[in-house]
Amino acid sequence: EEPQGAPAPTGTAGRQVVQTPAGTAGPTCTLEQFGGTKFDLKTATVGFSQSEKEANPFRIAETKSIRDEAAELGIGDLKVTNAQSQFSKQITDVQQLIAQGVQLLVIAPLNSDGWEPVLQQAAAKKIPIITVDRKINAKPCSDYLTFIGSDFYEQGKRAADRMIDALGGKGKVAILLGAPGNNVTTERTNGFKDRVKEKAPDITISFEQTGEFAREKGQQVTEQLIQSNPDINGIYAENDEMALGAVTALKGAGKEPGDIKIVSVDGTRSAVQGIVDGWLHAVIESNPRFGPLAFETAQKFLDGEAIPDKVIISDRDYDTTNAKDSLGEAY
Amino acid sequence: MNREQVSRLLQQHGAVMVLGLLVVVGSLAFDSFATTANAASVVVSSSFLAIIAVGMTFVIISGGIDLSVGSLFVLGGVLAAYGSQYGLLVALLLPLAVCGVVGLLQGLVIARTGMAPFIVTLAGLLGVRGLMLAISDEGATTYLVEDRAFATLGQGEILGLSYPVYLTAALALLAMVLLQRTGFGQNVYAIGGNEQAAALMGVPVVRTKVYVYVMSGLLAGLAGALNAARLSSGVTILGIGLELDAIAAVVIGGTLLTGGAGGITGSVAGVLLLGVIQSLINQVGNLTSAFQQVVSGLFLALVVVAQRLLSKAQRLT
Amino acid sequence: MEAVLEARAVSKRFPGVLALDGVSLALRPGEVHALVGENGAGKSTLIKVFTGVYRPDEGELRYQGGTAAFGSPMEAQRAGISTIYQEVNLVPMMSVARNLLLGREPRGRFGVIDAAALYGEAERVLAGYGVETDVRRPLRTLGVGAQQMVALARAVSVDARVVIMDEPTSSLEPREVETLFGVIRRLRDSGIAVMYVSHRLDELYQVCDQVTVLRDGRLAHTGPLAALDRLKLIALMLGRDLDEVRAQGVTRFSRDRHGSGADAPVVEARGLTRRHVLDGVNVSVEPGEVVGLGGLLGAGRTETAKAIVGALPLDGGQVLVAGLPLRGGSTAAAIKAGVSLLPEDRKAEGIIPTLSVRENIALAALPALGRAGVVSEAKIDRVVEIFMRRLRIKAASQHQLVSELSGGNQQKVLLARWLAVRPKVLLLDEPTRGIDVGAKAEVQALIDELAQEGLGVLLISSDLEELVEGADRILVLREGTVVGELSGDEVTEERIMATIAEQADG
Amino acid sequence: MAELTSRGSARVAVLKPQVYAWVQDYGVYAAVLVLLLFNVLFTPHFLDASNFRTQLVQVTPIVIVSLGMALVIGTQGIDLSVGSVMALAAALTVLYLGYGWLPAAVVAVIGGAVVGAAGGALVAYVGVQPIVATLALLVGVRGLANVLVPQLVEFRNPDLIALGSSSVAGIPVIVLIAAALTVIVLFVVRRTTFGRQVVAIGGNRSASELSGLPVKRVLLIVYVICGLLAALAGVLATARLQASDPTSLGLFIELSAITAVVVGGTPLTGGRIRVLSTVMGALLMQLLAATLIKHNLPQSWTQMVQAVIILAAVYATRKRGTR
Ligand SMILES: Nc1ncnc2c1ncn2[C@@H]1O[C@H](COP(=O)(O)OP(=O)(O)OP(=O)(O)O)[C@@H](O)[C@H]1O
Ligand SMILES: Nc1ncnc2c1ncn2[C@@H]1O[C@H](COP(=O)(O)OP(=O)(O)OP(=O)(O)O)[C@@H](O)[C@H]1O
Ligand SMILES: [Mg+2]
Ligand SMILES: [Mg+2]
Repeated sequence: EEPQGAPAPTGTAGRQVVQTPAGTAGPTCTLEQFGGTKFDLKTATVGFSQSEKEANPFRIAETKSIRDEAAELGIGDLKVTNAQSQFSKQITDVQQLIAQGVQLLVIAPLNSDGWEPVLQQAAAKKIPIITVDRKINAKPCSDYLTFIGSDFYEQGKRAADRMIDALGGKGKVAILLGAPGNNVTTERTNGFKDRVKEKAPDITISFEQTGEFAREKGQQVTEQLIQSNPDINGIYAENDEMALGAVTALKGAGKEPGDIKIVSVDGTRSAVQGIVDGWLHAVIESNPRFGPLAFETAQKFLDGEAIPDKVIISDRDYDTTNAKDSLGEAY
Repeated sequence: MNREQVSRLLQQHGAVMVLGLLVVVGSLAFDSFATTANAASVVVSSSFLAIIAVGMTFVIISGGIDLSVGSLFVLGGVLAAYGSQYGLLVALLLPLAVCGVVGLLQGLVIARTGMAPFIVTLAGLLGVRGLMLAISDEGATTYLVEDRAFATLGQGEILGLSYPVYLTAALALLAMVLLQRTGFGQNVYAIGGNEQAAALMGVPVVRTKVYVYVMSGLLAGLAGALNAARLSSGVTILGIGLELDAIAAVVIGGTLLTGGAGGITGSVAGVLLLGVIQSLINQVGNLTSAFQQVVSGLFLALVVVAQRLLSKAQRLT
Repeated sequence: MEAVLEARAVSKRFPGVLALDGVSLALRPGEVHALVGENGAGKSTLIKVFTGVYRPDEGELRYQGGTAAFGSPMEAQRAGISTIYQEVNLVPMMSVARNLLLGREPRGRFGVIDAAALYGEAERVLAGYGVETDVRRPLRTLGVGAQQMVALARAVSVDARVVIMDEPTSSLEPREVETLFGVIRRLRDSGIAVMYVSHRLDELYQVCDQVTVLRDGRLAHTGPLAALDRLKLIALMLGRDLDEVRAQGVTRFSRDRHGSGADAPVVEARGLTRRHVLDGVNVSVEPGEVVGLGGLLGAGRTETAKAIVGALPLDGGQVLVAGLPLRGGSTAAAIKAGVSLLPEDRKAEGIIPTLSVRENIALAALPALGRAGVVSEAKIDRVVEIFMRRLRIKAASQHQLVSELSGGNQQKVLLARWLAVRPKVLLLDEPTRGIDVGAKAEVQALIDELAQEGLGVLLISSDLEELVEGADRILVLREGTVVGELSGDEVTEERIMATIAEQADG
Repeated sequence: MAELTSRGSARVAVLKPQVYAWVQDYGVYAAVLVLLLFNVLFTPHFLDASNFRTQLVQVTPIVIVSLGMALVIGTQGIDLSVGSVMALAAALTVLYLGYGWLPAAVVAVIGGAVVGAAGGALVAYVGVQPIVATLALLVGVRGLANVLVPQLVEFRNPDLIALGSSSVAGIPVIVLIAAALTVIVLFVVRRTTFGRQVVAIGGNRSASELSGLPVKRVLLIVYVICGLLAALAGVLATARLQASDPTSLGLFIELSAITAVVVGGTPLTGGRIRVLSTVMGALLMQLLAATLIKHNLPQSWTQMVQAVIILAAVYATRKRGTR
């Protein structure tokens, strides 16, 4: 039995691409503006605060990418903490990293708000903070350096586009929401709904229930959903795991691939395989490989270059046209 | 001091001793552990759990349990952040009022109907989180703290420690006096030790129980409000599983879950123990998240076994 | 004189039982009123009705000339009715002092409890009742008797008009009983009404003026005690003919000696030692012999019995059953070898309150009452039926919860539990505590009968009369050591007292 | 005459407590009926056979876990580690799937038993309070499961998938397994010496000790059984999911299981175990969750309604004091 979903391949496959080339638009930040002092990244102590357990493809690939790139660059002292999905713990983790004397912080925030105490401490010590995958609601270039990541709202909109395509602009759609209270959930939901309202008023969103980003929950909710709403045409899952749970539920209910169009976000290997198998209609990528871009940005900053206040990466779409060929790049 | 007194002290302060031991071991093993900055971060981050644990101590000594504190904590934070647009007073009073009322309702149900506290407060856990989601647009809205004075309450510092630490210390002291030196405290012990007897001895059982749950609710709300002040926002994803941390801290501190025995010092030591364990795991640095969990589970088991053996040894002498 | 507390035609019903049926009783200031009756007659229930624990279904309560309806024991207590309940009702984990003064702690500055004054006051109060102990230690570390004294001191030291005592002497030593009587007389002389429940008839005649007899929840008699002699009182309680009672006598122990004295001991304990508690205790019991253990409170009798069945970890010593050493620390092993203990504290160590009478009786014998771990209801039926009949256990049915039975019947259920395992030796710790005369006689007769059949019995009792009449041989314990052995003609109350006193003085 | 009236009123007085007792004993059944009725009236497609199959299949893991939890609660204990044990079982299953599904399932169940033994030993022999002993396991064992299988692993073993999705006579296999386990546990509680000893220990531990019951051994076995059942639930849930997901499988199931047990009328104070009512309790909670999802209530409402229903159910089954 060959277990699926082995760790993401290293190398340049699936590397993040910046959407807006650096320095073309928006405010920028230099070392001078920030008020920091230059140091050598190789000999520096760098802290990385991960938000969730490395137990799903996204987090595994993210942490691995940071660690690999640090090793690649010869950064000797990388300290990694994991908040195990507890926001209070993440705040403490970062504070303890600061206490351990880190000079650069890379943070994958669990939540966008509530970073006040950390930002104060870091600002007092002039420690540059790069947040990855989720934003922090604060002032770039003073509270933190910059944000590197995807635009979740945009992801929702793109998912809506694919759904509208799939249904030909009309039908009934169900949403499998992420964990309640999570910024990602909120933005992916809003993006999707806004787009549907704007472009396809004939699509009704008749059902939204949380699947808490987990496969089992996605399966259970979908089972209930298709039983009492057999007329549903499409399912928008806010991450791949829930989409795959939905697939299991559809299989169990005797549906055929394509009966119900599923669009999801993330781009894990299993999901892309799901497109190949015909169960998923499309997947919007959310690329977790932040290592190279994060350290590149840090190096540029230390070299005195101007850094944009946000570095939005360009995520791909997977669908039947490219799924088979892209399997190797999915994480 | 005779032998018996020494051993009694040992048992009552088992958690303090294990804490001391852990700190010594940690300092020897890691250079960056015993720094003031690290100590401060442990103490500051522990203070919110400590406030909750103080309330939980009363509940557990009275023979009950309160599973709703995690939800009240997050509700308190959201309400405080929401209220802060109307100024400091509202920011403080709104969460206290709501959480106090929730505690009051739970207390009334428990004391009046004789339903198990575990299940009543489990319903509280669900219901309060539901309420929190309802007022924050299913968790999508994060209210930001508007009032500077209120934010200062959570962020201001004296001697490198933020205000909540001092407030926690003051509350703990007050709680100790309340527990040991007032009729209310005696009633709490009596009810937990033997509820039927307490009733026959003239203890106002219903009233005391209600007070205990109100207190627990108030303290959880206060901790949430202070935390919101510290974070400058009413974060909606907090507090999941916090009740278990609080219970663990109280029990590690030597309070019996069956009620009737225990104290505040132990609970505070228990909270610090949990904080120190976390900090030690962070010091190790390169454990994967899964290993971190294994290690903290083992630590927890070790601590309770050590604590238990200490108290057993005491009974034999 | 006007009654201070009065029940008029009070009835109280429990599922399946009419515990009180139109009972009227008047309690006057300055009198000591005895309330007697068989187990389950309704004494404790009546008391609980008086003190607001239960509300009567019918009838009326009057207190100090007006109708009274106490919502809770607290209200009754506030109004001046102070009660010592049958089961010690204090908080075991709290310190002695805090138990004693709960709700009346001396206050210092800011209304905060003054700890020093608290302990001082507690020591002073308890000294008046002959209890000398560290008032800071948890109550549970005290023996049952001392706990009872604390409860008594607590009840009496509040400002009360009525003091109700439900079997206060059942776990007291003779000396403590004297102290108690002193207290009662003092209360009476100061115009307080005292209600006194006891199964020990001698005591009633020592302190009581009035008597009320309950039988099956109904009033059987009320009037001056002096007008009734002992036999008449018993006849009233049992509802039997005077002649019948006279013919059978009061204690049911036969006067002949059991055991040949030549047999090898069936159980023999050698040098039982546990720091601060037991110090080299030697005990042996022959088949068919009843060995008594005498001594004052805290002498270590309970501990000796517990040590024999392996329920008390020992520092030294050995127990042999039929010559073979018993594995220490295992009650199961002792029971298997044929040694069983009827514990002293019925509530804490005896009954399983959540289970029925039937299940309580069958508990220890379960492994024998089935095959391959599956219980046989038929076998249980047989055993339960036999013992409920033989011990005359009074219950609505065998499926009634044991916690709903009266104290005496609970004790019989426990006896049945032990007899069901067919032990070779039975250690009985206060087997007749809280049992009415009728049941007491039955139990005593049973002990006799069992001994005749070859069972070895170790009898622990604070009732000297029972000890003397029941035992063939008596070991006197003091501070964890055997200080004397009496046998044959030496077995008299005087000699036991003398042995204890002699050693205590020396 | 007086005799007669007193007997007559006695009958009335006896009748009322009987109604109470009935509600107390069968309140859960009534609540399930009410909820069913509501759904029949207001939920589209509720009476489809597929719907009942869905509900039964989804409730299976909770039922199995609750059975073990009921035993533990009967001894006055509690086991918080069941969810983590499910995760461990999921991890072990997929690790050993190479040897075939049965050996893998056996290893998983043994793993659960070992965790149960660890918790039981802490409780019975060291004397740690159940809630903390099993809390340590809750944290540690989930970590262990994640160390063994760091992320969700899909499998294609047809036998295991069949276990999770095939039916016999229209009834899913896993539901049949749960039913069989219920019967077994019912038998153990009602008819075996062990079952009686469990409740006796929960009712009064020191009395049980003095009655020669092997208290520590019984406690240990109870926790082992609970771990074993949780592991089995983990294997079945894994089979159904067609993937091993140690990260989120069984999260918070301990609370659902405890709720099911208590709503079923088993007191947390021990000394009593109600097996069938526990199953009913689990069904009630499942049906409630399904109703709320099918009617598309937002999460906030779902949680508040659940809170109210739990309170109402437990209120109905609570023990009434005599006054
Ligand atoms: N809570 C209860 N539920 C049901 N029946 C009860 C309850 N309490 C007492 N009874 C029943 O009421 C009757 C009277 O009991 P009570 O305890 O008053 O007897 P008592 O005279 O005090 O006996 P004893 O001398 O053994 O203490 C008994 O038949 C008993 O089984
Ligand atoms: N009043 C007391 N003060 C201090 N210690 C006590 C007191 N009563 C009991 N103890 C402790 O308990 C031990 C044994 O007490 P216990 O009452 O069980 O003995 P006992 O001879 O069985 O008396 P009882 O007549 O109550 O059955 C003593 O050795 C002592 O340590
Ligand atoms: Mg009585
Ligand atoms: Mg004794």
